[in-house]
Amino acid sequence: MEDKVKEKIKEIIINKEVDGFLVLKRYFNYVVPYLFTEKNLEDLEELSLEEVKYPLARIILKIKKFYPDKKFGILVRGCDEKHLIELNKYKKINLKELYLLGINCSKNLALKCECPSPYTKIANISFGERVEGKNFEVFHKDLSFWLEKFSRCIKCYGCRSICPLCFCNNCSLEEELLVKRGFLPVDYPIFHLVRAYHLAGRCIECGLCEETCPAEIPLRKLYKEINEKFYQIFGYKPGEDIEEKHPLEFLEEEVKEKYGI
Amino acid sequence: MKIKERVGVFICHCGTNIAGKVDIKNLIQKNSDKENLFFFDYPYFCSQPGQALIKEKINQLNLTRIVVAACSPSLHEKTFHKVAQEAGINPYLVSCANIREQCSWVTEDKEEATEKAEKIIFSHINRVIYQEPLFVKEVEITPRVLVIGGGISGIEAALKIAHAGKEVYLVEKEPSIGGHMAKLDKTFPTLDCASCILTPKMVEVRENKNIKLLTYSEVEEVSGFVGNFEAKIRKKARSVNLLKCTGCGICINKCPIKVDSEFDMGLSKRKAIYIPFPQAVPNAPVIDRKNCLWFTKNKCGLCKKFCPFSAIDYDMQDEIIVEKFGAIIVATGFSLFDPELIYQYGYKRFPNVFTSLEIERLLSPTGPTLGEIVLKNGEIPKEVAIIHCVGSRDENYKPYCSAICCLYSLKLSYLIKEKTKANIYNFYIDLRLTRKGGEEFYNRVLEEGVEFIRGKPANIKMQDDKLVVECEDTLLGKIRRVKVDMVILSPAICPEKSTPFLSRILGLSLSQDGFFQEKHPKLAPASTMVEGIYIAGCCQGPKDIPESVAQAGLAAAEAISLIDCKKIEISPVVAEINEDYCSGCCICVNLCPYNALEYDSEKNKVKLTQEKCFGCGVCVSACFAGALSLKNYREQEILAQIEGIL
Amino acid sequence: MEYKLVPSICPYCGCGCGILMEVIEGKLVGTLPLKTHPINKGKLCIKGWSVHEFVYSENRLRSPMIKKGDKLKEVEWDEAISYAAKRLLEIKEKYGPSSIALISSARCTNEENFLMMKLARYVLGTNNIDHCARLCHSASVIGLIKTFGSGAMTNPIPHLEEAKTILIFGSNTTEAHPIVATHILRAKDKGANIIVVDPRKTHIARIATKHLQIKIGTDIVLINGMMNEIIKQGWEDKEFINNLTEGYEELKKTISKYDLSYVAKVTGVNEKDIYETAYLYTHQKPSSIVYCLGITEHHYGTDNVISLANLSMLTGNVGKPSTGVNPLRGQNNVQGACDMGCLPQYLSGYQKVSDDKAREEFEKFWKKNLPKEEGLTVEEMFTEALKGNIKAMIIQGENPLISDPNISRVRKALQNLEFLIVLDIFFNEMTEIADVVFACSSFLEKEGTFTNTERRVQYIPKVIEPIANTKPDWQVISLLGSALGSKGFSYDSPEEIFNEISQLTPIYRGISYERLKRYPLQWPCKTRLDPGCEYLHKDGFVRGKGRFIPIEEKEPFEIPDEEYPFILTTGRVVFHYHTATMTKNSPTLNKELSSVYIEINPEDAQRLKIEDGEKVKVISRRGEIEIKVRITDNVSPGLVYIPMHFSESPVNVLTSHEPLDPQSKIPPYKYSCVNIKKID
Amino acid sequence: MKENIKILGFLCQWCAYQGADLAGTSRLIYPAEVKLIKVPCSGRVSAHIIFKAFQKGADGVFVAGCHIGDCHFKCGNIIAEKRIKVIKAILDSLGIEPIRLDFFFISASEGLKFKKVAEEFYAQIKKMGSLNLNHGR
Repeated sequence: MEDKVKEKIKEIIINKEVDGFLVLKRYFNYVVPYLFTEKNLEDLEELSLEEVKYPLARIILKIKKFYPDKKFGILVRGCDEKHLIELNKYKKINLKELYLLGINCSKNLALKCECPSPYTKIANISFGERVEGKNFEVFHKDLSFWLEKFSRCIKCYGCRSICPLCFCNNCSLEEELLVKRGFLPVDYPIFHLVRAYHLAGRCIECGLCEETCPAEIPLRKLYKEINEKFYQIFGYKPGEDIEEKHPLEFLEEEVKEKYGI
Repeated sequence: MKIKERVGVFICHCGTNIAGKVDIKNLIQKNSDKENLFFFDYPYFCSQPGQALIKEKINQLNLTRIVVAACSPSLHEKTFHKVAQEAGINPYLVSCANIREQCSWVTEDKEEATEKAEKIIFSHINRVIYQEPLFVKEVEITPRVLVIGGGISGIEAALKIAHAGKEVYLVEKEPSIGGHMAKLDKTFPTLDCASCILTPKMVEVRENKNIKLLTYSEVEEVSGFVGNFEAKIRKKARSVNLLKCTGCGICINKCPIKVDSEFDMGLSKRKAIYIPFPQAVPNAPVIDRKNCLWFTKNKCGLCKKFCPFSAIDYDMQDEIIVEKFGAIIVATGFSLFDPELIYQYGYKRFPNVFTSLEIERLLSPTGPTLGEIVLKNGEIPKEVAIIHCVGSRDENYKPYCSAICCLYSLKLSYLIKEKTKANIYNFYIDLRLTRKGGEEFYNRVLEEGVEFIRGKPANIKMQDDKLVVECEDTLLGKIRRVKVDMVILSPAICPEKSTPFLSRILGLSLSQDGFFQEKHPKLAPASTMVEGIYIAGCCQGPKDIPESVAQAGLAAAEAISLIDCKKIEISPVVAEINEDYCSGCCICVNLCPYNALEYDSEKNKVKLTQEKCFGCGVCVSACFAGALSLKNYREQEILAQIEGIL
Repeated sequence: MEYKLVPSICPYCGCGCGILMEVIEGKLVGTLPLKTHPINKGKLCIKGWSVHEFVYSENRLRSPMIKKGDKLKEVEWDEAISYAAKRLLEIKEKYGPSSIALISSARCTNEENFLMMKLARYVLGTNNIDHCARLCHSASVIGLIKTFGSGAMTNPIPHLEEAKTILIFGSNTTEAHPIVATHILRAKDKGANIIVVDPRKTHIARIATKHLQIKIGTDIVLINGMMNEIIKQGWEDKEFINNLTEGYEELKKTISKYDLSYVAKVTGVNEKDIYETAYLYTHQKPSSIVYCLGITEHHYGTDNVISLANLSMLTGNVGKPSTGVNPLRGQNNVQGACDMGCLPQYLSGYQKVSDDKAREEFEKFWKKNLPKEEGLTVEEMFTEALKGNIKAMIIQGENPLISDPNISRVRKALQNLEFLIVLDIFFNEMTEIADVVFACSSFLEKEGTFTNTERRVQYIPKVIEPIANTKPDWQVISLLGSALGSKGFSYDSPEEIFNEISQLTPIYRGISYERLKRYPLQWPCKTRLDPGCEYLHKDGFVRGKGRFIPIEEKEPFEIPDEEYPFILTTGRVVFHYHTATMTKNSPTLNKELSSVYIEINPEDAQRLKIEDGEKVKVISRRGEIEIKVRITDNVSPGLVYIPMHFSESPVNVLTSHEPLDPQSKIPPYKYSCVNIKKID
Repeated sequence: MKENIKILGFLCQWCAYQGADLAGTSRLIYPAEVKLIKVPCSGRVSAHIIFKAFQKGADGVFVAGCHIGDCHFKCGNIIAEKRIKVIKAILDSLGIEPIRLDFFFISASEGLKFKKVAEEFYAQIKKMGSLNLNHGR
């Protein structure tokens, strides 16, 4: 499959469909995200589809900021695509200007990530056969479990720094009266409650935050449970469809009608 | 906690209302050692000496923040703001702690009340430290009023404003002003002729130089805020030059096309070029471009050929007028409920089922039958049934009572009885004759022999070309079938078709039944939630002509008083945006009920028009990045208040 | 258009986490964790996430400078180098080689530390070279060499996950070594017992399963008490003791008098907890000991370390997976600096200077005789400088005016020098008083290797070009070496230096760039095929038999009295790193915590009528500072704590430089008596 | 106070706050543990504010706004009610009883209803006992 992907990317770059392609590349013993352009096409040999998770949506956002008028392609798995769909809703990125090269995840990656949909839906092209994801049942824990976990937080802001959906220019977690600064343990559970609220109905459960948390707090499981409840209340799932809007971010038509908005 | 500001805390005894339960002396003594915190108490701080004491302490100890612990802020917040201002402190550096209605009056135990009062006071001390000085902003007011709708309400309002010497734009969708009242024959209960009392006012509108009359025109867009509205008005092409036309009517009778006349409710015909009704103001024809041969098939052109004053101009285009206004009065009237929706009543199925407005046209001397009440086949009816509450007080259609049908049904009964001597049966649920002189009119009609049957007709059938009205007479307790020649339906008064569109462009909210929502049903019936926009007439709800005129007068008064104060103070408690924090995600834009936020695509930021903001704070609590904050209710102020109170 | 992510190693603490530097058009724009690195597996602390922030700070040194009059003037490289060489040669002629002292930087690469050692011994002919390990884990190096034969961390960090019991002595792990704490927390999630012995209720103490809030400085009594209890209960690993250790009998005799009630009285820890800890340590195996400066920074630091070694040998908890005695080294390359021989008594690879056979190897290779007698340690350098015996110093990437005890003494010593060369990347207190300042490039602007706390040698690539007119340290030292007339400094890449290191250092012999680029290696790694050594003392101790050294309880050098009633201890905070030269210039970190504070117990604060956030005066026999108060129950009554990072009120004005630990010459940072006064 | 349960209420200044004042003028007693904070509209109460209340020791928090349809700012209460639902879902996921947070519609004329709401809410929370989120911190 890797060769087919290499061919495709080379072809797209050569006939100038995109100026740069963000994929994973081997760097000695590690696999890291890398931007292929026509200048470094020879590195394509080092392209790798190893199943390591990096916040590709966040990286493409940063690249776009430096090269606003350039067109880019990006390797997406199910979760990256969902990130981009959400980011499109907030005008952070325009999916039409992005070439999505989909890679469907393998069975064991799907199981490792407990992913319900380990495949891409709206990618321009996708490789690898689709594996049916499993909907893992939500694990509910009581308050003392969570307080013990939150008490370990060393305030590294990693959960915020790695999440592609955390795009604010100023973070309310740094508001002194909300979360005291310069203290360990962090004011809990307010630090984690605030972030849980920001992600309610937005988090696509990719698990990047859980993997980067030095205190081993099972954040993804918490956000999954919240999303589950969110779906029961509003019947809305994030990362599914560009047109759908988050229930807390608009007024229903009949409300607008009634109040002349 | 180290406090940098010098905070003065003034605890009011309020006689025994507070001091009775809250041990103020011990509370002050307990906190006397705190740095930069000065406690004072007095029996009545709202009194003159009380206020003087505050001012004196402010100057003496050069305090920078004030907390007044007394009654509810809704009573004396303004008073204490004024006190601070006079003592040289920005009024918004004062915080009122409610330790009466929400503490001493609602707590039994003294000790609990004191402890609760202390917590409330300290929560306000925390809050006041974070409060920032705010300054009232003043906005110039454009001395011009826009009146939408040229019915009796619109006319009345426009005249009152014009007499006060202010410039008025009166915009009417139809070719002539006059509205529904122009269609009526007589008005109850005095039976004086509608056009006799309306036409002089219409002429006055045309003559008054302060009124700019825009007929056959519609308002398309309104932006801006109180005192500074900007309206875009589309003046549809009349194809007749008003200055040249003398109203001689040659073009009308030359025109070969005949179509149903809307003014006569389709009961008569009118030409493609027509004057809606004789007393129309402006008294000039208009070309109905949908039916005129020149515009549909590029043929004919007779009217232009025969017009002695060459007033016809086919290539006249719609004209867009953009103008600034200080206030807007909406007087768009109402629309009648379509009885066809109630299948059983057979409107349009049976020939001789009329609506009351159609009968008004029949009664009118300028109407299709020049005042004669005749059936469709020309005969004079002998038996006439008038059915009240068609669509009104009916949860399938309109739950509310349309207020005027009972009285005008009596009027119709009287007039028809007088003209045709027919037997008149009124089918009613309750007779609501609340208007002045209503009861006497009812007795007069009874004397005339009009019969009143208490029961809502179930349905109307056709039996050998007679109409049979079936209903259960609730007084006699049995089903009655009354054979009549003619049935008159009194349809419900419904919101005008353009109401939803206007509410959208003006930002007005609608009440449950679809009419414009007044600011307060009793105290501000002509104002709306939007500053500077007023409503009059049936667009606010069913009412008769005297009520509409009264409301129009009130709306005019409001508009005049708004314009007369030249400048208006904008409340400083509005949102503000921090450009660097905003990342352009637009969560706030779709939540603002006043469209005060828009997305600016080049800067990828959100732009806030502070004048449109009412300070509800919905956007502030939706913004994760803290880019939006609401003055006087900033996140830090509330968070600090929570810290103090728990 | 160019965007790349270059793997590197975090320059801050000793965990040696893998990071990815985001580079757009040759300019650093961000930092991401390296998901597949063996130690941090995609996790980073707040400092790790903001590594890119200090690089372009405007306080960076941009070009070499020479002090003219009392102002530093920017000059070209060759002028600065030749001036420095001329002055050094003059001083060497006039006062002899032993009048010059060098302090290398534990934050620079192995290659640069090796060159500093070579400059001292091969060019200047002096053994006066030391570095900041002296102030943190020199006690561990000496203590563990005496007992085990090797002074480094015995087991790797990932082993902590499988341990059933972890004793944490004097380590604020979640703040000083956050990613080590991650592995400890993983062990806790698997049901391990985490027992923290610390006078302060640190963050790790709050989330551990048990916290022994011991009176400060009484660790030896506690450990002897535990050992005595273990022997009494017969829980000791007899078979391990007989086969692999010596000196057990004297130990048994010495500790016999430490019965539980006595130990409880001295340490303030109740008997049940001591018994339980001893029980868990011996029964819930494998058990591991993790410790940090709370053990070493006392004037009997080495004895503390030896007691820990005794405890581990007594119970056979060493030389096996997930066991051992694990000092958490502070700096990213302090282990490497020690390995490279920047110690007065050791050549590289812990070969003693006085051991002729080892020294001849170096002399044969360098074709020059090297000085035999041991050189001066950091504290001795300042004492000698005060006396006028040390005339010139070369200080690389170190800020003694913040990090060394009794700062006023250090300032006088440095001013007493005739000539001071400072190599650094930032303007700080040292560059103000230096005669020659060499502007060096940061770790992202040069290639090299770091060795983290668990002996793992890791390669770092050159991510961006040196900023402005800076040069990598190894080029600066090479230029200086050549300017001083030596021919042994013509390297044109760090790899060449590393090859020389591996030839001269037996424990690095098998390591090369080519291998390191593929994966990190843990020394000792004797040959090209040697996969490196995951944990030490697998089959027997390095010195042959593990040696029990009985340790008696020690007295503090000053007792709290009316004049100085409080005991002050110092330590780290997660948001800043050491003298905060880099972290103060990183906006995210500085925003989190920008000013220093003193932690006072609520009862003490009430007694002294001090409010939270108020400024107070703190006085010790060495000096006084003004500092903001933070009232917290982290400290017990009578104990106060000030973090070390802040220059506006440096805690080390208060700490004492003497008495030094006789064996490792480490100053007693963790203990000094102070008084606190309100400012009216 | 007794086993001091702490309740914090956020009242919209146009309806609920006036209702509370009316309860005051009609001397309707309710537990002193119920403390109130004025906000311009129930829509101004952000999740941060509610979490801060819980963090600072509130055992029960309620937000009171105008009835649907007569919100002074048109639809502030509609948005507020949706937010409260989301916050309750989050509290529930953390094992905090969601009924510790509630939303009430109280108009300016419903003084008696305010007293009942305050009493019943207090009783309900008292039955559950205090939350002590930051035990000893």
